[in-house]
Amino acid sequence: MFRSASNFSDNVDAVFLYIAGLSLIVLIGITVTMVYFVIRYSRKRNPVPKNIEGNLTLEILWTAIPFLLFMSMFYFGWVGYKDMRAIPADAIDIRVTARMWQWSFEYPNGVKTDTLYVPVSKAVKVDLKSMDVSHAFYVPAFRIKKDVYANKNNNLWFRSDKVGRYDIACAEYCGLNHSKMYSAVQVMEQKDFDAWFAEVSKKAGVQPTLVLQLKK
Amino acid sequence: MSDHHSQENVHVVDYGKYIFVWLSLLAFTGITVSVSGINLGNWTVVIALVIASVKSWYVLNYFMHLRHEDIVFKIFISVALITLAIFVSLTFLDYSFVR
Amino acid sequence: MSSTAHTHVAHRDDYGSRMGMWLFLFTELILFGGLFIVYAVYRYMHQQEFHLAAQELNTTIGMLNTIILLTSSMTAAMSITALQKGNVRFSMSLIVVTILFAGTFMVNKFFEWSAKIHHGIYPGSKELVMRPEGEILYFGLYYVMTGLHALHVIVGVTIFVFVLVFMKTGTVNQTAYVKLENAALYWHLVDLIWIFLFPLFYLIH
Amino acid sequence: MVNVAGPADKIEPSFLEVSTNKYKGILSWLLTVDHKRIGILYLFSMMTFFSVAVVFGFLIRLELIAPGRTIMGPQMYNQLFTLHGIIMIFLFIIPGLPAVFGNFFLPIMIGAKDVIFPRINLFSWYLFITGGLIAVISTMLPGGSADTGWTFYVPYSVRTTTNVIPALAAAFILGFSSILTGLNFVTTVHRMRAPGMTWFKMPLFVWGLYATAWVQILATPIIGITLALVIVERFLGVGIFDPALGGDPVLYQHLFWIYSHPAVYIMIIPAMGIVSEIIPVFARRTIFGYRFIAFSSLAIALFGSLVWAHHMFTAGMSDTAQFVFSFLTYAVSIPSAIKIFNWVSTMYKGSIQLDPPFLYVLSFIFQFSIGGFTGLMLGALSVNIHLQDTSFVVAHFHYVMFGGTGFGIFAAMHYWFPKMFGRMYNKKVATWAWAITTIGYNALYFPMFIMGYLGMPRRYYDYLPEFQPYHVASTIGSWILILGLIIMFTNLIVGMRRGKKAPANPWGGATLEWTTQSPPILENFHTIPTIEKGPYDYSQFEIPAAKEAQ
Repeated sequence: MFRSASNFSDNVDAVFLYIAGLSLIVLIGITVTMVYFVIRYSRKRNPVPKNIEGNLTLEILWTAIPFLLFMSMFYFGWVGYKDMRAIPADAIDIRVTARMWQWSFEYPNGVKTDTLYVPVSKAVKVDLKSMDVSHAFYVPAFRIKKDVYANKNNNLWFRSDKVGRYDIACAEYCGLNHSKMYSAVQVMEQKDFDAWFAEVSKKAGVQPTLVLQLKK
Repeated sequence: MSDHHSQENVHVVDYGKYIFVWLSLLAFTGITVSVSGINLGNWTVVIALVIASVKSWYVLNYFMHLRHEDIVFKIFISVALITLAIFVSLTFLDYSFVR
Repeated sequence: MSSTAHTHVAHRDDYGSRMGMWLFLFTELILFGGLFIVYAVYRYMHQQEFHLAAQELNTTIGMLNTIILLTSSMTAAMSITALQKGNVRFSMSLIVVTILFAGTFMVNKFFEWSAKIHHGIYPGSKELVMRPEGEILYFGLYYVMTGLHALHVIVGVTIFVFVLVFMKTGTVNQTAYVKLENAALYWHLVDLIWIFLFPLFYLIH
Repeated sequence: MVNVAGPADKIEPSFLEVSTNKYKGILSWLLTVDHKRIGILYLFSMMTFFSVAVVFGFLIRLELIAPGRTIMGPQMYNQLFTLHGIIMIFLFIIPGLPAVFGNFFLPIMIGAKDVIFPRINLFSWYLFITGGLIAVISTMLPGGSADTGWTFYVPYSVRTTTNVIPALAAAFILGFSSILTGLNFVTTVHRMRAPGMTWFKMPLFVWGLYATAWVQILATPIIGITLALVIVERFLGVGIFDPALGGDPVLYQHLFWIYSHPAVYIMIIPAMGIVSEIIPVFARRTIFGYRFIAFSSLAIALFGSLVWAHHMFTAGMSDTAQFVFSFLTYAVSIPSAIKIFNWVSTMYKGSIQLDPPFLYVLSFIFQFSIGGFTGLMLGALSVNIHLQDTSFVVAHFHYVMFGGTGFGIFAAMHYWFPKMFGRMYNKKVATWAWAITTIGYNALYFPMFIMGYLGMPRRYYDYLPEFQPYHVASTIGSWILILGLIIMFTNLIVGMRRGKKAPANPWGGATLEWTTQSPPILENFHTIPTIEKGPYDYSQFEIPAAKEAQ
């Protein structure tokens, strides 16, 4: 169930593990110190307390060190995010329409589907549009998500490296069947995708091209 | 306890001063209306807001007696105005750049 | 239970009262500030349409109302001076004048709104929904912001009426006038907000 | 602290017996202007709302124990999580510490007779009750209660057929109740401090409340006007946020979070104040880094107002905004980190007594740290994209709000209980309740982190079967937690009625409230005290009286 299947997944997981690892170390540090103090300086063992007003060096240290660590977290998060925004020029452009409570996908030549079929290792750009309230396009296995609005053109891109079927969920609360608003990305080998695309295009009576058709 | 002088000295402002301030405010109103007729592009709204700010400065200082109040009051109102300015400018971080 | 009626909170703190009032005014300021944020964002997004829509407002009425409010602010401020000088009757008449100005403001507002509504420009009207998005937003904000301001005018008048009663009974007098000061502060805020509303809605050319 | 109020051995009629008005019985409470009585009015009304919302939370968890329909339909579920959120946020956590314990203790801790505007104080309680009642009544109207989530996002909140307007109106009114409390506290702290009570002799709880009060005054009006705009939009069809009329739903989110993010700090800063009060008392030494803790409260209040858009990283904001808001989010974590390090250092070389309030503080530090650390994960842009709107976020804010503030409230209840009611609860039972609550709490929320990272979106009535083990663990945790809560509250209520009489200073605290009798007299002090020492000076103290009470 927990798969990483896009060009972003590994980086997101790595940044997450970096922050989680650091956090865990500090959390254990804080907890162990706290429990140690509670035991070592209990009323029984240490009946006479010692007043310590503070320590400037310590204050500076525990302001500066977290600051540096936080900046590194910020930096890695930002770098990863910048990749998500750098949409390759040759990406296949697919329009995604969200409505209560389903997804539909439209390919550049006008073919419409209710599952997102994409070729493996190819950049795919999705343009998001809602027909009613706000939704969010979320593919957990790809670590990508974007809100979908009625009059705002949001988009995102991904490149999936592993053939397979991955869930698309709606992540912005949208009413009664919000939790049923699932669809899927089907990542196919290039030749399988070509064959599938030729077939659906033929059925729809259009050319199987992934270049945007100019409307007449 | 820096601010514990509950019955502070009373400031009685002359009627004349109020009339002077009122006349200035009317003058600024006239200016803002006549300037708005000139097309200055994006500067129109800037000028309108600057004049409005000058007018508010008069109202705050004279009508609302801010100039006779303690420094605490002035700090307070700066805090409130800065907060509002921050809300506006951070919101525009989103809108004034490519979304 | 022994219920001794204590003289709870005996000492008077005019300074504290004014401080509380100012803090309250900040909340009003930020309340309108939220609307100004909405206004700024939409004006930024729809500059042309805001310009077009603003042509339809009556600048003369707007200017007249600006002058009325500025004058009423002056009379409100003067009423404090009058009371400080011990001139209770004069102070009260200045408040009455302030209230009358407020009434005139509202009458103007009434005519202005009815003219707009008469032309079919009101929220949800067929005429308005047909228009471009920016104009719908402009008029939406126009009604909300001037409407909320008008509500504040009404509240201000109510406060002044209370102060008049207090002056009549002597609760507010030459030595204890913080209630009048606070009422006037509120009224000046109403004026302040109008100082910004006027150019932002009436003077976009 | 010197100048103990009145003769120590003679107990005088307390505020519980002496009224500020001529009425007896319930009216003497409903018309009271005594800050302590108003605090208790808040306490009981808040706890009532809390219990209701806990039941809603219990039902939500029960529904989620298995995929598909378990005990209710999706509509009911959506309404329940909405109500759970509205009540917990607006009727429990936001008023929780300032209105209950702030009202009761702020004046005493600065050596004042009352707050500066006692009648406005009572009025704000009535606003609170009115808001609460409107929220309750809206559930009974035809159409049902709101199903928008507590965030009321447009356009859904404009389109749904449920009773959104009453819910919005309730939140609006509650906002003004909160503003009035804040206004009262700022002015009280400026005007009513006892002679000698300089800014840096104020207890840290007062610092926390002061910082909070500013946020209440300056941020709350934004949500007021925003919710009012949604009401107007729904009611009159004015085009403001609805995209069908050209509006921008993202602008609504901006305005909503401009308040609602600082609101998080309205909730947490006073709780941090409580922790700073409790640790020195039970460690019997002065707080470590007083000024750093005091200033970090102000810093959190300031920075906390600058980070709201980190709730909107998937909304499609400009990259500049994403960059700045992510950066500022990390900036706001620093003062919180400073506080945690100072608290732990305060235990160093202390003489620690493990009484119930202190135990709750230990849980607070642990759980709030987890909440803070997971906040760091959410602050990283690329990770946030994945985690936004998943149950990871739900777990994160429950760790801050409940594991932090909630446990702060429990700590405060156990700490100040003897002062408020003049009696003591059973400490052994309280310790058991603490242990059960802490275990149940972590069992309830920790699994949500895991399933959130695995891709479980929030506000889901139904879910994929693969998430079930985590949901089962979480639901079982909810049962343990509720068991702990029941024991805790029963113990406190029994203590209130039948507990042992408590001395004036059962824990040996050094702040001013412990120099008054338990419960305090009507105007707190016979003579307004003069302050010469800092708030956590234990050099004069003997072994605390708590020893005998055991």
